[in-house]
Amino acid sequence: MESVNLTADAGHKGPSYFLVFIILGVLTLVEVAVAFIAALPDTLLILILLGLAVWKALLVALYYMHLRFEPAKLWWMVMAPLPLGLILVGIVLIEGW
Amino acid sequence: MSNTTAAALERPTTGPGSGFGVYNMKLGMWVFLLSEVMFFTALIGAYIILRFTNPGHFAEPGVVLNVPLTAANTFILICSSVTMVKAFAEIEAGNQRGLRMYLAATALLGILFLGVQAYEYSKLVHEGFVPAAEFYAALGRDGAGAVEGGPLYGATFYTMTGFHGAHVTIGVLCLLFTTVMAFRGRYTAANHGGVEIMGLYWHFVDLVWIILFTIVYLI
Amino acid sequence: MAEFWQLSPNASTYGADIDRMFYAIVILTGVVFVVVEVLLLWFLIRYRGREGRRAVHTHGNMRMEILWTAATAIIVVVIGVGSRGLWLEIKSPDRFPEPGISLDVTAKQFEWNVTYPGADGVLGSPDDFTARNRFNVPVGTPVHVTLRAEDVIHSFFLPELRFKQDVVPGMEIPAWFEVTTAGEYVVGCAELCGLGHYRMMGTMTALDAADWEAWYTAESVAAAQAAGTLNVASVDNEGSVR
Amino acid sequence: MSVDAQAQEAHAGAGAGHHEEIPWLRRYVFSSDHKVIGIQFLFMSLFFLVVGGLLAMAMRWQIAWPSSQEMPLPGGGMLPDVMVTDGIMLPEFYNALVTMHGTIMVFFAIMPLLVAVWANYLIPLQIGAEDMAFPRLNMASFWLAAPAGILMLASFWVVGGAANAGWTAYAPLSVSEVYSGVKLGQQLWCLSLIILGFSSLMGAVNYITTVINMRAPGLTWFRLPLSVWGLTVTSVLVLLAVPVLAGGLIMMFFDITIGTSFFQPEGGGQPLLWQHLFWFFGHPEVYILILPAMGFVSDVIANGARKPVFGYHAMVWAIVAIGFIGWVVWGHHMFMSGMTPVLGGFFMVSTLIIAVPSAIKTFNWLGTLWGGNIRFHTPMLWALGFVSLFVIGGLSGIFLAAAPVDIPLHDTYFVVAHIHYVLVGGSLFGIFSAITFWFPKMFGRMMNEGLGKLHFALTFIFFNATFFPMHMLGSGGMMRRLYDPTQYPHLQPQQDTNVFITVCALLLFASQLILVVNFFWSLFRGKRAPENPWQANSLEWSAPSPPPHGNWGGRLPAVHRGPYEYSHPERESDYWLQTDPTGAAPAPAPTTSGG
Ligand code: HEA
Ligand code: HEA
Ligand code: CUA
Ligand SMILES: [Cu+2]
Repeated sequence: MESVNLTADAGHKGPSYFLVFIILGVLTLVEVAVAFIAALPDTLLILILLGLAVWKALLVALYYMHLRFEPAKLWWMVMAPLPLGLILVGIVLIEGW
Repeated sequence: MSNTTAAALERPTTGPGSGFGVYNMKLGMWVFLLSEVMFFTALIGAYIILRFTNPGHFAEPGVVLNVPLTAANTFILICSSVTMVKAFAEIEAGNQRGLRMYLAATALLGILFLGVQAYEYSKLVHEGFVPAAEFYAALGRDGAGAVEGGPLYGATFYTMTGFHGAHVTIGVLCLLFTTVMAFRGRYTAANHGGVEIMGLYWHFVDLVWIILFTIVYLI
Repeated sequence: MAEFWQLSPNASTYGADIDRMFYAIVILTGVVFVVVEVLLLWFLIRYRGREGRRAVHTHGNMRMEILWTAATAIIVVVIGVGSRGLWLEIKSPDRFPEPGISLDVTAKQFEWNVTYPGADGVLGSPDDFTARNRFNVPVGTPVHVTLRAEDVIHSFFLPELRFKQDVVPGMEIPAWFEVTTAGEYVVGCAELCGLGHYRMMGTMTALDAADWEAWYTAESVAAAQAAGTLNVASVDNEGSVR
Repeated sequence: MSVDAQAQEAHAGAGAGHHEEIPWLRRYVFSSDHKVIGIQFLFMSLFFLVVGGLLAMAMRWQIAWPSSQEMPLPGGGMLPDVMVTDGIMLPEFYNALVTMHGTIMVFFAIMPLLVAVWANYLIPLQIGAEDMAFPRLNMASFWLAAPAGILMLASFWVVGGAANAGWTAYAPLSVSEVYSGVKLGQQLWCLSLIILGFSSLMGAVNYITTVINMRAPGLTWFRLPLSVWGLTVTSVLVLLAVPVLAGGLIMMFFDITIGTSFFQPEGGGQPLLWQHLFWFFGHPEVYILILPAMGFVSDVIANGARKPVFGYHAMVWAIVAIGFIGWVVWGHHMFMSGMTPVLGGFFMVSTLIIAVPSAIKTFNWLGTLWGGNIRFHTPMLWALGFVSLFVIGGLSGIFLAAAPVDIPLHDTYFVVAHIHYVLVGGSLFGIFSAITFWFPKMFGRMMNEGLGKLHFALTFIFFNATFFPMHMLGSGGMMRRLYDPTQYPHLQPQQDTNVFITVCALLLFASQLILVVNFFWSLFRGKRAPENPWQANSLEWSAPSPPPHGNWGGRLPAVHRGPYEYSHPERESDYWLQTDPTGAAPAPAPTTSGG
């Protein structure tokens, strides 16, 4: 069993955990504000909200789950199922049109 | 095999034939999380499709669901994520006290989240927001009742948030276990895989909630 | 077992195209099948193990591999291109031909109800009339059907017409066919729909123009009388209700 | 190294040298040794194979002699009146038989026989690991599968009987007691499959982690036997497909149990949504049911032909490609469902494309045979049978994939013929090949070759006699799931064919007795097996037969080359173990690229 040095990523660069936390909090506020205050067309609103959600999700995955600091192979493996989800939802949506 | 030297079971960590350079438990957790992605894709996908084809069953954001309350709850979960990652950072630095404190805080925040969700559920049910038309009569909500939307709204809402809640519950139980282990001094600066994979799971649950919050409450 | 890889006689317009496609695939896959099995048998005999012989040590042959990959790809593209147009022609609502008559087909456990527009030529009016399990259609003109189900999924299946379409509760599915030959045709249900699935059977009779006219007029008049919407003048003037 | 990792290593290492110390219960029942778990799965799934076969026999009897007083179902009198009344099978029971036959065969017989049995048994041995990455998770996987199976069987005896909406459980029939007459049975069906899904997921996580991280020194990705490749890609498919089914099953369970309306149109739900979810899982599932078999067959054919696998890299990429394209073809099961025709066109094209990697596989098997020095041992016969029959099943798939041609063929016996050619002629033949090939390794005894060959010959003949005529029934318009085909006038002339099929099916089933006899006789009385009875190359053949706990006596094998270096010109013997440090420089192609 190979031993991996867990402390390797201790000194990683990038925003501190606390900064990420602040950004997440602010983004949440922005989301709620956008959803209720802004008088935007529906499609645009949905796109903005989804964009914000994906942004937040990425922050969590990249920094809190350390994906940014993992070997590239792991990174690719994790990305693999995402297209599948899009295919499923996308095609069934076309169907419901 | 008990008389084996460790060297005999050593595998190369780099070069041809080596693995991903990630220890088994962590790799296994990631692999497992991939299947979780597909599970939530099925639930969220069903929701999107049903909502898309039956807009009449659903209400505008904020009409039925209590967005401020849930936004606060989202914030609680985000806080629990930062405490979780802090716990990990503390043990990486070898700080047992920090580890214990942050783990316990994470578990508490998780419980708080569940509490708020339980409160939200009970209020919604009282208002007549239920997953099936069968319950309408019992709640005095026949046809055009108190709440907007049709049975699909409740069904998809409770299924998605309920299964997320179930994940949080499991997470809290594991967190409590990890906390106990931390108090028993199981983890060290060099040896804290347990904390790391706990963190992976917990952050994933947070991540799912971020998506759910937007899709279910805000859109 | 007389019908070796053979469909029953066809009785619809696009059925002939489907059959042609079917036999084209029979031939294409037949060739592939024979090639594979003959090579297999030949190698088994030719290279059967014997004492003192040694197998050729090779890891492959790029040229051959590209060859058979490309050959398969070409066959497959041919089949795909050939089928796609036909498929859309049959199933795509915007390509349906102008209807000679439009019917409603409603499926429920375990019967087929076919509704005719009646004297006014409009479905959903009081003078519509409905036939259960046995119904007639005209030959030589496109018949449009709108398929609905009241309970579970059924599948409207006319083997001799090469027609099949699932009937889904909550959906209205348009489809069409045009019969080429007068006669009686089987109507089956091709989707498991409960304990009576096996006996959800009907008979469709295709009538040629004269028979159809006579039958349809008589039925329409009867239905209109029953509904009290009969307009005697129109029948007298045109000699037909349609 | 993490504590958990260390704990596991200690666990894997514990007690290998002194077997006696592991109590009987922990050694054979609640064992975490991958070999024991593999064998447990083997016995469980063979049991379900017999059950599924018996259900098929009851179905065939009814089809040949529908509701006949002269030919009552043998043993039908022993069944309760809700199944068989006065010797006449009830239609709802027939539907339950079809459903349970499909479900049990797919989920409880073939899937575990291919994946759980061989992934557990072979992966650690073929990659030179001492055990799985997570041995206890592995044990849990078995102990979830077994109760799931019991739950599924139990549903026959509950009120309303077993699920009867087909193995595809199309809603709203499946979710409505009013329409199907079944409630509890369908609920148990959902629960059982959810539990089994958990078990499969645990397995998949385990296999993937193990293959990625625990390969022996020197074992690069492109030195892996194709069995491991097949099993790995399969595990990825399981990992990503099963949760989608689980999601669908949960919604179905809610629809039945608390009256939600995900799939019920009355409440705004969509019947087609279930079909999409089911087939999004279902099509990858059918590749789950063939890819491992393709791997085993490649190993066996190379061994029998005494040649390296022809185009090893292409074989690997073909497996990956099939696994990949398999995600975008599910709509070919829904051509007639009322789905938008434009999508039908898309799915038709993507489906046809799968023929290309399948062609690579087929022709590379032929290429492997070419120029060989072929030994016809029993596993080899099954492998050759696999190739010849899989091609038939695959080519009949092309008919179904061409959407316009699928119009007359959908939901007829043509489809039944297709699925049995790929699932019996393909998967099951592959399984028989694997069982006969690795039996000596598993149990340390040889199987009887004479009986094995007889079993193969009879199975091959009766299999074709049973299922080939179904193509004709189907193109003649005989629908699936038909309790009594004689009701339809256009099917009456075909009834003789149905009787013929049933007779052959009964003979097919009877022929399996030879395997049962051979299996159990060899288990206790067979000749002692040497370490490497087939003179094969891959790692498992360097371990004792059967391998001890820990497999390698505490020392990982070092790997020097790919698994298919048969008949190397610079060597006298015609095989060359992967672990053999002697001999020429590393052989060309398959070993060069690293992983
Ligand atoms: C092991 C399982 C397995 C496998 C491997 C396959 C493989 C394939 N299947 Fe099959 N299929 C099932 C199991 C399987 N199937 C089951 C269980 C069902 C029914 C489910 C139900 O409704 O109950 C089904 C149903 C099914 C349908 C739906 C039919 C209907 O309901 O109307 C279709 C339609 O496209 C289809 C197509 C194919 C194709 C194109 C392949 C291809 O992968 C085949 C590729 C292989 C070859 C083509 C042969 C080898 C290639 C060559 C020799 C090269 C030369 C070839 C050409 C030039 C064409 N299958
Ligand atoms: C997955 C694999 C699989 C297997 C192996 C089989 C095997 C058989 N199947 Fe079936 N079948 C399906 C999967 C399978 N089937 C599916 C998915 C359906 C669709 C269901 C649906 O419509 O919902 C179906 C449907 C189906 C139908 C259509 C029913 C209908 O639509 O009305 C018929 C009809 O003849 C049939 C017959 C048979 C027969 C005669 C066998 C014979 O091959 C059986 C012979 C018996 C055996 C091969 C087992 C013998 C036991 C052993 C060899 C074990 C030895 C034991 C030890 C060593 C201990 N099957
Ligand atoms: Cu209606 Cu089958
Ligand atoms: Cu498929």
